[in-house]
Amino acid sequence: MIETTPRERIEVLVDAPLAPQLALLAQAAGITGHTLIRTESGQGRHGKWSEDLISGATAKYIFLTIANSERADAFQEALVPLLESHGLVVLRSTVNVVRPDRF
Amino acid sequence: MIETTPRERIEVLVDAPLAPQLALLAQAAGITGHTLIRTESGQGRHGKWSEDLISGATAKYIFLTIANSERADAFQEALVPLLESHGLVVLRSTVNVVRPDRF
Amino acid sequence: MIETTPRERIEVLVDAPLAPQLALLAQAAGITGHTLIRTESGQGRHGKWSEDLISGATAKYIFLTIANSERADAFQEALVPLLESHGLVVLRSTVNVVRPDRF
Amino acid sequence: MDQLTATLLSAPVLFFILGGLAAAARSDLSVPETLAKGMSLYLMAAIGLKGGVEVAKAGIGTDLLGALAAGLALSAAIPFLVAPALSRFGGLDRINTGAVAAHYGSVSVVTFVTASQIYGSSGFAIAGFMVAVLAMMETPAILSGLLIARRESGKLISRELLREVLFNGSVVLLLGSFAIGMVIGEDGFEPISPLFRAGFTGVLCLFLLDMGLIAMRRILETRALTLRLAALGILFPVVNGTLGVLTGTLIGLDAPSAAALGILAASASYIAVPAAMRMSLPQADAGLYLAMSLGVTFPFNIVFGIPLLRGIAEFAGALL
Amino acid sequence: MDQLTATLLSAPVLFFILGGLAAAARSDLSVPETLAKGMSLYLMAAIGLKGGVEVAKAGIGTDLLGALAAGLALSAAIPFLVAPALSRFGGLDRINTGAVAAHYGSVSVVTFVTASQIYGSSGFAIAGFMVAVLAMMETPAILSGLLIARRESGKLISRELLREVLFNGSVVLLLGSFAIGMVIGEDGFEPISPLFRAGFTGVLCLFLLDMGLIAMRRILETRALTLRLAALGILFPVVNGTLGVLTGTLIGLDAPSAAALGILAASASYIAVPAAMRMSLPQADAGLYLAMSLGVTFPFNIVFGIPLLRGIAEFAGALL
Amino acid sequence: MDQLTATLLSAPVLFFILGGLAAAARSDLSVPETLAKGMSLYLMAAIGLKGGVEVAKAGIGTDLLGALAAGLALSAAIPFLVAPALSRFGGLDRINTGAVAAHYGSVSVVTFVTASQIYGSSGFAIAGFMVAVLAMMETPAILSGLLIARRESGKLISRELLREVLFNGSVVLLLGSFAIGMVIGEDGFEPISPLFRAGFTGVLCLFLLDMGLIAMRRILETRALTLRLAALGILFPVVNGTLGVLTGTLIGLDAPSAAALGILAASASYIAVPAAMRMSLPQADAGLYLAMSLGVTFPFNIVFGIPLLRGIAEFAGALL
Ligand SMILES: Nc1ncnc2c1ncn2[C@@H]1O[C@H](COP(=O)(O)O)[C@@H](O)[C@H]1O
Ligand SMILES: Nc1ncnc2c1ncn2[C@@H]1O[C@H](COP(=O)(O)O)[C@@H](O)[C@H]1O
Ligand SMILES: Nc1ncnc2c1ncn2[C@@H]1O[C@H](COP(=O)(O)O)[C@@H](O)[C@H]1O
Ligand code: NA
Ligand code: NA
Ligand code: NA
Repeated sequence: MIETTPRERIEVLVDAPLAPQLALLAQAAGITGHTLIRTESGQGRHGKWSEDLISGATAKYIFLTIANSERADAFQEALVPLLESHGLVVLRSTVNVVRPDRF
Repeated sequence: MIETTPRERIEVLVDAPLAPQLALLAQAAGITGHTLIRTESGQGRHGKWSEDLISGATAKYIFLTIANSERADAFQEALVPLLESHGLVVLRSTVNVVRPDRF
Repeated sequence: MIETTPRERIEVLVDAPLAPQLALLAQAAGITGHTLIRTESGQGRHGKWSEDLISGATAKYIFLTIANSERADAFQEALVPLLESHGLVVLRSTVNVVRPDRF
Repeated sequence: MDQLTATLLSAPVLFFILGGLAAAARSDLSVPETLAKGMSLYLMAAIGLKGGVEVAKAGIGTDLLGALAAGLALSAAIPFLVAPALSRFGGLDRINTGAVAAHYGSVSVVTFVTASQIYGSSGFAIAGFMVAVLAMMETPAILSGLLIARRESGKLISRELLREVLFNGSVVLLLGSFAIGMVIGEDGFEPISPLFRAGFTGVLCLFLLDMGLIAMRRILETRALTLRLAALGILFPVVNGTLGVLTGTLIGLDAPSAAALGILAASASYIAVPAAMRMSLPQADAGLYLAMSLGVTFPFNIVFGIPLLRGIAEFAGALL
Repeated sequence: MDQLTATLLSAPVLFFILGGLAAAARSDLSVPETLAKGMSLYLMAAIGLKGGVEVAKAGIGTDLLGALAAGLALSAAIPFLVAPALSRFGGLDRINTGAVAAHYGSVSVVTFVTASQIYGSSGFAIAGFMVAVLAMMETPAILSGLLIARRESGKLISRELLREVLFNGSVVLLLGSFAIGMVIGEDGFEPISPLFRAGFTGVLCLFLLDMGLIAMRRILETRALTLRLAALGILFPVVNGTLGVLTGTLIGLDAPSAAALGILAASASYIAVPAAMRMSLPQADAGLYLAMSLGVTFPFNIVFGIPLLRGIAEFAGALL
Repeated sequence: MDQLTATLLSAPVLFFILGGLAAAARSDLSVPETLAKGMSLYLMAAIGLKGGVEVAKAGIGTDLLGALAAGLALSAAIPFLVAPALSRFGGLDRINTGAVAAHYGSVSVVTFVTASQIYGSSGFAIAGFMVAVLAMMETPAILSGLLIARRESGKLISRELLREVLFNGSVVLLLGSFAIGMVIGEDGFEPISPLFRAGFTGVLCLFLLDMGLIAMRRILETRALTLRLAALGILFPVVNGTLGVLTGTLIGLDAPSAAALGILAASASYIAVPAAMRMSLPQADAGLYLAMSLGVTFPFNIVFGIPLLRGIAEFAGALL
């Protein structure tokens, strides 16, 4: 059997124009990689949104990053001031990865 | 360290034209938010599908919602009659969230 | 309450041109279904990438498949030789599903 | 025979065949879905505008009312006509019968558009008001299909479904552009004519290239299509098309417009109806109704139906 | 009144109204976002090229410098003009005031494009160099809006933001195409004129169809828009537009170009500014500023502002 | 020099430069991928159709066979010519050498299209059949590249790969449109000529705008490109292009067609080959081959290669 190691999976729902800022924060926390996942639309306490290429203001991505728990903590800490102002939804869980030294 | 609280993550693979119905069911279960994630294609026992904007009939989304376990149960209960008829794939797991009162 | 059963969730970040190969490997491992999720862009040790329909060479998908642990093991085993050459990111976790016989 | 050759050798149909061949050779040629959707919107706006502009020139006349009534009747009735064949000869259950039947009662915009381009290019010009008939026939069949699928059920139509039937995107775009065409007339159309008239046939070529790819892939990937159902997918356009032509001739339409009514009756929806069926009859097999309508009937109509129904219309017109 | 009728009966405005009606009827008609973005790029390239080609023919003249200075001043000043109304009458907090104000200082490319099409089609031709003014007015308002939002803050402008202001995609495309138009001149424009000149009005129709859908959906779905703010969304274009027309007349522009400066002052951004605000003032409510700019001011300008400001410009021109 | 100026001042090349400058200034200007893909399909269909229509007029002649054979030979041979430089001077391992070499053996459709537009607009008209040569040269180099990458390996070609080589989307679309053009001829082309002929140069402008953005961003973001490899990315088109021109002249092509064969030899693929390499040689660095082909060779050819190879062709033609 292949050996797998637990790592932290952080997913952040973020406005498209703010995604680059998250990448910088992740980098500052020592995280080397991320993937942006496409969304189509959504609904929350602030109403509905959907993809919007004209104004570019209301589209959102899911920012996915895998990291060890130390870096994940640092990244999550860095997100705190943005939670309210940027309207982020932050999810954290554990996944098993194969080449753990990458993350 | 930031305090996180476990919540239920429910993901439902659903045909695009049926996604609004899921949103109504989630609302009825007291869930306030959801996000639709874009897919490209897939394969299952009923054959292959891929995005399809012309007929709009065979595209699918992943309906993602985070809720406390009570509401998640209610939502999942409401999905039961649709499982077979709508060909849903329903996944449930636990994630840690930051501002738990939102969900 | 609805009965749910744990199953393995495997997600593989894969280059678009290689996704069909993963589907074949999954099938060989006895897995009947999968879903491709769209991504927008990403960053890792090999630099940045983003969706690319002109050359079709640098777009990526998330290949999502749910399987019982036996099949998941077989599939993951089959991925080993590709990890390095195809630059895959493989994530594995557990989810609860409703109609477990499907997976 | 001449008509068949002329159809086969026109650029749009050749691109359709190219798409079919490419898909059959399992080429990776593909047109992004978004562009296909855009071309489909364009074709609807263009055909609507051109129809409206023509009506602004020629006046409405009493023909329109008769044609609208005939179209409405055909769209509502055809599902009931084809349902017995689908369930008895095709072996479909009630729900799939209703879903497939709804597709045949409704219409294919691109089949109409292709016919109007091919007919028009040889001087066999469909009347402008037929666009209104096209729009009118889009959605009534949805109700008939639902009636067939769940005859007992009390609550047939949800508010959501009614909105789908009345304000379906393609109905709104077709009728809206038609109305705009009538308002602006030939003069107001002039500044937009380079896009909507001159560009029309070229866009149709690219769209049919994609439709060829899609139709052939549907056939190759389908699991649900039996030989019997495929045979029905060819029989229906012939029978319904003939019915449409005869109806058109009897209510006094000229030959091209009677042929167009035949095309509408013969064609099966792949835009308005599939999404509505997915919503209202989710248990029905989408692979099946798309394989029949897109994979079998659409190609048959583009290649054979267009010349055939013209022939019937000319023959029927001569008899009267 | 004649002007209003002419505007209302032009194909682009009719498509805009069709989109609005379709959204109001909750039709599922929609244009994929990608295509809307593509049409928006096309319209900017086309308007830039045409402006540049005209300048190549007519020469730049001293008018351009005056118009550029006036545009810059209007874009920078209007946010400060509208801010008090937004905060006192509209009840917005400082951050939302700044974000909304920035939108009104900036401009809407499509309002300008529609005006130039409608004016031009009745011989009331805007000077080519006004495209440069359009580009010039896109982003200065962003800085004014930020100043309003966080007067105290020391570090107003990040390098990232400065790049957004100077090299914003639409600014680059407008100015770049304008420059290309000047370089290639009428002769070099000829091979690309079928796409960029002949196709122009038709694409504008399809784009406005989508804008009608978007604007109406914004209004229907907004939660943040109060009646007072909606009233401001109508008042602002009238006041700012009049200010723009008068400024243009005073600096010696001919009536069509003064009207165009009025259109620029009256219109509110929905491309360059929203994304910049999302980045720089994420706390501001995007639903609010898009509802005001896209949902209220844009439709008002397209339907009423265009004929109104022409009237004012003709009147003011006659006075001088 | 005149040729260079003419190239530099043509609208398509100016848009390419605008894209490059915008990306260099890190502007957020961008064209959605889907639209770029759509324009690429359009350009291939248009160039194929126009070539076919011309052949329908002019006849095929024996030139075509010679040109096809020369093209095939060049596409298959060039990878072996460039491989030693890539591995010895460029320092690439065997796999990357094979992957990059395959790109240089294959061709860039848009380089050909741009050349044919620029040449044609000054009366230096490439023969219609060169489109067939273009299609022919797309994929053979893939096999050569694989041979270089894994000389030992027994199982060189999977069925999947063979299909990619024979029925690659761009090959099918080019040859298919070429065949359609031959079938419909000038008369059948007339109704679609507004889209495919009149719209052509304009679309090319917008596509090259995007290519400028993409090429410059590739260069700015690449990590794999060394100075030596960049130098090879400029040397290869000069050497291969000259080889192509001379071959064309020797087999008796007229100067424009010999120059076109030079363009084909000089250009490097960025459509058919990258995807095939990602599939067959996933270990190779996609960032590297795209940086060389899109970031270095493509811009060099658009700006310098097109006038240069014309000059060489005119010189060589005069010598014979
Ligand atoms: N419970 C939830 N589950 C999934 N996504 C959510 C949830 N709540 C909010 N979201 C997403 O976050 C966005 C912003 O949420 P809100 O700030 O509540 O409007 C929504 O539009 C949704 O896309
Ligand atoms: N830690 C990570 N979290 C999420 N995605 C990652 C991570 N590392 C790499 N990736 C994704 O995998 C791709 C290839 O990674 P690499 O091989 O490190 O360049 C990246 O471009 C990202 O899209
Ligand atoms: N094991 C699986 N893992 C991930 N997605 C699946 C799986 N099985 C089915 N699906 C998705 O659900 C869709 C419908 O499945 P089915 O009803 O089996 O045809 C498929 O087309 C896939 O997109
Ligand atoms: Na029908
Ligand atoms: Na303004
Ligand atoms: Na080459």
